[in-house]
Amino acid sequence: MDFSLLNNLIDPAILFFFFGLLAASVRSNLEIPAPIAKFFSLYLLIAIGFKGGVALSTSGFTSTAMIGIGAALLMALLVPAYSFLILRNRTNPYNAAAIAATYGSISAVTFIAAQQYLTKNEVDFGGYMTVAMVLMESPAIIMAVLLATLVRKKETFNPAHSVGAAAVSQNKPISLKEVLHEAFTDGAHLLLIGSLVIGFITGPAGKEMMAPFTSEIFKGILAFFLLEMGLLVARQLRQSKDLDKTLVSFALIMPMVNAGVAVTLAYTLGMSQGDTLLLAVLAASGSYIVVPAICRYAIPEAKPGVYFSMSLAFTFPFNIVVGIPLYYTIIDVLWN
Amino acid sequence: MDFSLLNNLIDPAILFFFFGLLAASVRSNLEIPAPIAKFFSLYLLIAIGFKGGVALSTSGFTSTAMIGIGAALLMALLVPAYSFLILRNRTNPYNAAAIAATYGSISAVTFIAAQQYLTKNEVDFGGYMTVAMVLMESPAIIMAVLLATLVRKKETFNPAHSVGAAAVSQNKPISLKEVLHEAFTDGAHLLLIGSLVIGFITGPAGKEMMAPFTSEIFKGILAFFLLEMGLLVARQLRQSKDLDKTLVSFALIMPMVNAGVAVTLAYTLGMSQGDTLLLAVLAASGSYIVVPAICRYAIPEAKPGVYFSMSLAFTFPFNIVVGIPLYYTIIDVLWN
Amino acid sequence: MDFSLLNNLIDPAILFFFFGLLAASVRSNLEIPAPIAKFFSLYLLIAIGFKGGVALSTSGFTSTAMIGIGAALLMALLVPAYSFLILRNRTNPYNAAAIAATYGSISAVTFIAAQQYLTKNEVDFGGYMTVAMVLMESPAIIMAVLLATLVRKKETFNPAHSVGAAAVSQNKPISLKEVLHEAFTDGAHLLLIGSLVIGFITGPAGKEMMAPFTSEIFKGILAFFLLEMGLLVARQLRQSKDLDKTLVSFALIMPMVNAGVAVTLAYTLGMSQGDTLLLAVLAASGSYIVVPAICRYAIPEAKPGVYFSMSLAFTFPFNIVVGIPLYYTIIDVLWN
Amino acid sequence: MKPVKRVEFIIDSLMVETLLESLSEINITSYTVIREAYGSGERGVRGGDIFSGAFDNSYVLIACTEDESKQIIETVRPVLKNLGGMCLVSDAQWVLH
Amino acid sequence: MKPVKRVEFIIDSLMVETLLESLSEINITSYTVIREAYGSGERGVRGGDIFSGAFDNSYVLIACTEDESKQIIETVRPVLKNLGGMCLVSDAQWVLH
Amino acid sequence: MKPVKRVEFIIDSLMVETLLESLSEINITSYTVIREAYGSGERGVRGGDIFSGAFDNSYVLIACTEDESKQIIETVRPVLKNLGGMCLVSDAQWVLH
Ligand SMILES: Nc1ncnc2c1ncn2[C@@H]1O[C@H](COP(=O)(O)O)[C@@H](O)[C@H]1O
Ligand SMILES: Nc1ncnc2c1ncn2[C@@H]1O[C@H](COP(=O)(O)O)[C@@H](O)[C@H]1O
Ligand SMILES: Nc1ncnc2c1ncn2[C@@H]1O[C@H](COP(=O)(O)O)[C@@H](O)[C@H]1O
Ligand code: NA
Ligand code: NA
Ligand code: NA
Repeated sequence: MDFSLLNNLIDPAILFFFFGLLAASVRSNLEIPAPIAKFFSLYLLIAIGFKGGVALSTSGFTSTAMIGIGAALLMALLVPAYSFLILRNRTNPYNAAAIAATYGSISAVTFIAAQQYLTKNEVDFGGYMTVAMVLMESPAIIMAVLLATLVRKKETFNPAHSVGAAAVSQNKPISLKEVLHEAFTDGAHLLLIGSLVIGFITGPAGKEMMAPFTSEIFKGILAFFLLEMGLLVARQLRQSKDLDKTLVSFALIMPMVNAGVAVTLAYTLGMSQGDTLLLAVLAASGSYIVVPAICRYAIPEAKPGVYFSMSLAFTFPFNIVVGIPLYYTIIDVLWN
Repeated sequence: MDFSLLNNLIDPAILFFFFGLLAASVRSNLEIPAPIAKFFSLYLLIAIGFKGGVALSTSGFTSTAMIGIGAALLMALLVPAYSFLILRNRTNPYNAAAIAATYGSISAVTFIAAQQYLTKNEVDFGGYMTVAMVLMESPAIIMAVLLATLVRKKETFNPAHSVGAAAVSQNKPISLKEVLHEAFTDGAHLLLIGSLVIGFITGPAGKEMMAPFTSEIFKGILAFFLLEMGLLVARQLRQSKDLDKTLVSFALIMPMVNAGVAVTLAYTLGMSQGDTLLLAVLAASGSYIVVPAICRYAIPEAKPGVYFSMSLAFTFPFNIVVGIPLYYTIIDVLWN
Repeated sequence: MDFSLLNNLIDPAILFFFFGLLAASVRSNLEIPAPIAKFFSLYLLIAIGFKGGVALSTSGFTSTAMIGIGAALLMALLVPAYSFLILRNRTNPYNAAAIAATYGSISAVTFIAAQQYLTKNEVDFGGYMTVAMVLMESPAIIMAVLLATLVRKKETFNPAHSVGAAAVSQNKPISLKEVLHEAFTDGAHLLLIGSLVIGFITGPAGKEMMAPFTSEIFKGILAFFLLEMGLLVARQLRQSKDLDKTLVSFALIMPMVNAGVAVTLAYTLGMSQGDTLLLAVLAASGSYIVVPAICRYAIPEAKPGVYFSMSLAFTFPFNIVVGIPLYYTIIDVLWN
Repeated sequence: MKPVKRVEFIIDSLMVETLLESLSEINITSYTVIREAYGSGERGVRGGDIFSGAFDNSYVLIACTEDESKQIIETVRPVLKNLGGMCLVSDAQWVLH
Repeated sequence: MKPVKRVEFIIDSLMVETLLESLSEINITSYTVIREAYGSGERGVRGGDIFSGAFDNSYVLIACTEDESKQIIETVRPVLKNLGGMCLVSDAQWVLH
Repeated sequence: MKPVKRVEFIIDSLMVETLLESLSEINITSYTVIREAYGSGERGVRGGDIFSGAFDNSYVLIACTEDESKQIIETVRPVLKNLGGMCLVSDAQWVLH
C-alpha cells in the first residue's frame, strides 16, 4: 500500500478533473451540456445513497455506527460555530454566517472521492457514514440562519452601519420554518435520503439488481463528472480573482483545521481508519450545492459569489488533490 | 413465490416511483432535466423493443405467438369501442373519443413494470408480446378518429349544442390519412418498431453485444425514470384537482374491467400465465405518450388535460402499485 | 470469417443508423435531445481516446507505431494538397480550401465503426492508430488556412472577380496563430488527446476501473449515437438538394481515392491488415465536427453548408455502409 | 439602423418545421427559434413535461419589413387557430452591419 | 390585431412556479416560460452552472392588457426586490386568431 | 418605471463569452443569455444539430440606457459582420424595484 499523493492522482477520475482544469484554463470550448452534468450529479447522489443504505441494512445501527454519526453531528455544529467566530470581524457578518453554513455542511463529491481512495487502498468503511453525511447538511444551515438573525437584530440597533443590507432584511426576512422546509425538501438532499432509505429497504437483493448501474459504471460517470468539475472550478477561479485574501486563506487552511479536529475526535472515540478519513473529509469539505442554494433565500444579505467561490474554487480542489491523501497519511501514522 | 402486493413494492424501481411521488408532494425542487427524462424514455423503448425482437428471433412466429398478438389486437378494438359507449353521454363526446383512444392504446412503462414483475417471480413470457404491444398503438387511434368524425357529422346537424367545438372542427379537420401518418411516424412508436426489427435481425449475437447497455443497466435507468414518473404524476395530480368525479372513477375502475376482459379472453384461448399478465396490463393501461400527442391534432376539440391526466395521474400509478400484483394474483388462482 | 457487406450491415449499431435514416425520411418526429447527442459524442471521444491510450501504454512507441503514425501524418498533408488542386478550378477557391481541410482531417465515428468492424472480425490493430487519428486533425486545418491566405492574396490583385468574398476577407482575417489556438483547444480534439493521455498514464489498472463504462456499454451508446447520425444525415441530405453535382461526386469518389492511396502507402510500409484499414478509413473520412467548427472562423468566405453537407450527408454514410467493408475486402486480397 | 417589424410567436414545437417550410415558400428564410419553451393559455398548460416534445412550445423570432410581417401573420394564423399559440408584432430598429 | 402590453421578466427559476401560482390567483393564466436562461446583474453572475438549478434564471413572457400588466408588475416586484431579476414592459400588437 | 432601450442580439454561441468580456470592459455587466437558439439567415441554417455547439446561436438581451445601447451596438457590430447574426433595438419600460 502506498498512500502517497501520486497514488491518489493517477486515478483516472482524478486525472479527468485535472484535464478539466487544464482545458478551461487554455480557454477550450469544451463543455458538458448542463442537463448531462445535472444528471451525473443526481446519479452520484443516488448511487452513493443507495450503496450506503444497502451497507447499513447488512451492518445495522450498531454502536460503532452511532458513534460515527454522533461525531459527524458534533462536527456539523462545531465547524460553523468556530468558523463564524473567526470570520465575524474579518468580513461582512452576513457573509460570515453564510460561510459558516457552507463549511459546516459537506461536499458529496469530495466524500465520494474519499470513498474511492479508501476502496482503492482496500481500507474498510461503514455505510452509516453516508447517513452521517446526510445528517450533516441541515444543522449547519440552521445554525447559520440563527446567526444571521442575530446579526440582523444587532443591525437594527445600529442602522447606520450597513444601510443596504438592513434594507434588504427589512423586506420580509424568510422565517426559520421556511428555511427548514427549503433545507429538507432540497432536491439533492432529499434524493440522498430517499436513495439511502431505498437501499436500506431493498438490501443486498436490491443491490444485485441495481449494481451494474449504481456500481459498475460508477467510476466512468464519476470521471465524466469530475471533468465537468474541473472545467467549472477553473472558470470559477477566473471569476473570483478579486476574492479577498483573507477568505482565500480561510478556504485553504480551514479544511486542514477542520480535518484536524475531526481526526482528534475520531481518535478519542476509537473510530476505524476508514471512518475517520470520511469524517475528516466531511468536516473539511464545504457545500457548493445545497447550502448556497438555500442561503440565497435564507441570508439574502450575503453575496453568493463569495461563499460559492470559496467552497468550489478553492476548498474542493484542495481536498481532492492534497487533502484526502494528506489526511489519510496522518491517520495512518496515528493509528499504527 | 410470494405474489403479494408488498413483494412488488420492494422492487427498488417501484420504490423510486413512490419516492418521486413523495418528493413532489412535499414540493421539493427535485427535478430530472427534461432531456435526460426524454433520453430515458427513448432508452426504455429501445431496450424493450430490442429484447422483444431478439426473443422473437429465437422463438419464431409460432401459433402461440399468433394467438397472443391476435388477442391483443382484439382488445385494442374492444376497449375503445365499449369505453366510448360508456362515456359518450357522461362527458363531452370529443373527450369520450379521445379517452377511448387513450385506453385502447397502451403504456410501455406499465408493460415494462409487468415484465420486471414476471422476471422477478421467475415466470416466463413471450417476446411476441412486445409485438402485440406495438400493434396495439394504432387501432385505438384510428377508431377514435372515426368516432370523432362521427360526432362531428352529428354536430353539424345540431350546431346549437356546442358552438365552440363545431367552430374548431369546421376549421380544416385533419384527414384520416394524416392521422395514420402521424400515428405510424410518431417517434416513440417508430423507435419501438425499429428496435424490435433490429433485435429480430441481429438475434442472440446482437443481444450479446448490446446486453450491458440494454439489459444490465436497465433496472437502474428504469428506477431513474420511475422517479421522474413519480414527480410527474404528483404534479399532474395537483393540476387535475378539478377533474370530473366520473372521469376519475373511470380511470381507476376501467383498468380492472379491461384487465378482467383480457384475462377471460386469455383463459379461453389457453394463453400462458406470463403472457396473460402482459395482455391484461396492455388492456388495463392507458397511453400518455403517443395517443395524447396524436389526439391533439386528430381531435383538437377534446381537452388534452383531461385524457392525459386520467391516464398519467390515475391509471398509471394504479396499475403500477395495485394493478400488476392484483391481476397476477387472480391469474395465478385461475390457472392453478 | 465473412467480410461481406452484409456481415457489416447486421451489426446492431449500423442497423440503428439505417433506422435513423429511415425515420427521418418518413418525417417522423423522432429526435434525440441535443444535450444527449452531445453527451454521446463526448462519451465516444473519451472511450476511444482512453482505450487507445491504454493500448499504447502496453505496446509502447515501437517502430510499428511510428510507421503507422508517420503514414497518417503524410496522408494528412497529401489529401488536402491534392484535394485543393482538384477542386481549385471546379468551385469557389475558398470552398476548395475548406473542403481540402475537411477531407484532410478525419471522422472519429467512422474510425470507431472501422474498429468495431475489425473487432467483430477478430483482426488486431494498434492503440497508436488512435494517436495517428488525433495527429491528423491539425495539419489539414493549417494547410487549409495557408491555402486560403494564398487565395486571399491573389484576390487582392484581382478584386473584380469576387467582390463579396474580398469584402469579407478585408474585414480582419483571423491569424494563423488564432487558428492554431482554435484547433488545439477545440473541445472534441482536446478531449480525445486528454483521454488518450489519461489512458496512457493509468494503463491496464485504469482500464479495469473504467471498463464497464468505456467498453461494456460502448456498443449500446454507439447504436444510440448512430441512430442520431442517421436522423441527421437524412435531414442534411434534404437540405443539400441543391448541392453541386461536382461536389457530390467528389464526396463519394474521393473516399475511395484517399483509401486507395492509404492502402498503397501502408502496403509499401508493410503495415498490418488492421492498421491499414484504420489508416484507409482515416484518409477516406472527412471531418464534420472539428474542421467545420474552425473553418467558420478561419475561412469565413467559404460556405459551411457546402463542406459540412459533403462530409456528413455523403461521405459519412458512404464510408459506414460501403467503404469499410470494401476497403477491407481489398486489403484482405492484397495481404493474402 | 433601419426600422423593422419584430414578429414573435409561440407555437407547438411539432409545427415549427412545417411552418418554417411554409415561410420559406414566401421567401422568409431568416428566423431564430428557441426550443423548449412551455406555457399556458386558453388550452391549458402545455409543455414542461417529457413526453416526446408533444406538449412543448417553441418561440420563434423574425425581424422583417412591414410587408413581410403581414405575410408571416397570414401563414401563422391558421396554425394558431388550429393548435393554439400566440403571435405578437412590435417595432424595433435593426442594427446594420 | 389588438394592442397589448408585452411584459417580460427574468427571475430565479426556483420562483417561477410560485409566481405563476400567484398570478393565477389574479386570473393571469396565459404565459410562456423559457427555462435555463442565465445572466448577470447587480447580484453578480447567475446560472450557467449545473448546481440544482439554484442559480438559473427563467425568462417569462406575458401578453396582456394594460390593467393586467399593472397587476402583474405588483406581483412580480417583491420577488425582484428580494431575489433580483428584471422586468420590462413594452407595446405590441396581438395577432387575433 | 423608467424608459430603457431593449437591445437583443443573436450571435454564435462561441462568441458569447468573448463578447460579454468586451462589454464588461465598457461597464456593461447586466445581461441575460439564452443558449441553444438556432436559426437561419444570410449564411444559411445554423444550429439545431449536435456538433460541439459550433453551429448554435445564443440570444442575448440587455436592458440599458440609450447611451449604453450605442456602445453595445459598436461592440457587437464587428462580431455580426464577421460571423453573422442580428441585433435589434426597441423601447421598453423598466420596472423599478
Ligand atoms: N397571453 C399570452 N402570453 C404569453 N404566452 C401565451 C399567451 N397566450 C398563449 N401563450 C402561449 O401560447 C401557448 C398556447 O396558447 P393557447 O392556444 O392559448 O393555449 C401557451 O402554452 C403559451 O405558451
Ligand atoms: N439590465 C439587464 N438586462 C438584462 N438582464 C438583466 C438586467 N439586469 C438584470 N438582468 C437579469 O436578471 C438577473 C438578476 O439580476 P440582478 O438581481 O440585478 O442580479 C440577472 O442574472 C440577469 O439575468
Ligand atoms: N431577420 C432575422 N430574424 C430573426 N433572426 C435572424 C434574422 N437574421 C438572422 N437571424 C439570426 O442570426 C443568425 C445568423 O444570421 P446570418 O448571419 O444572417 O446568417 C441566424 O442563424 C438567425 O438565428
Ligand atoms: Na464541512
Ligand atoms: Na389499454
Ligand atoms: Na480524411
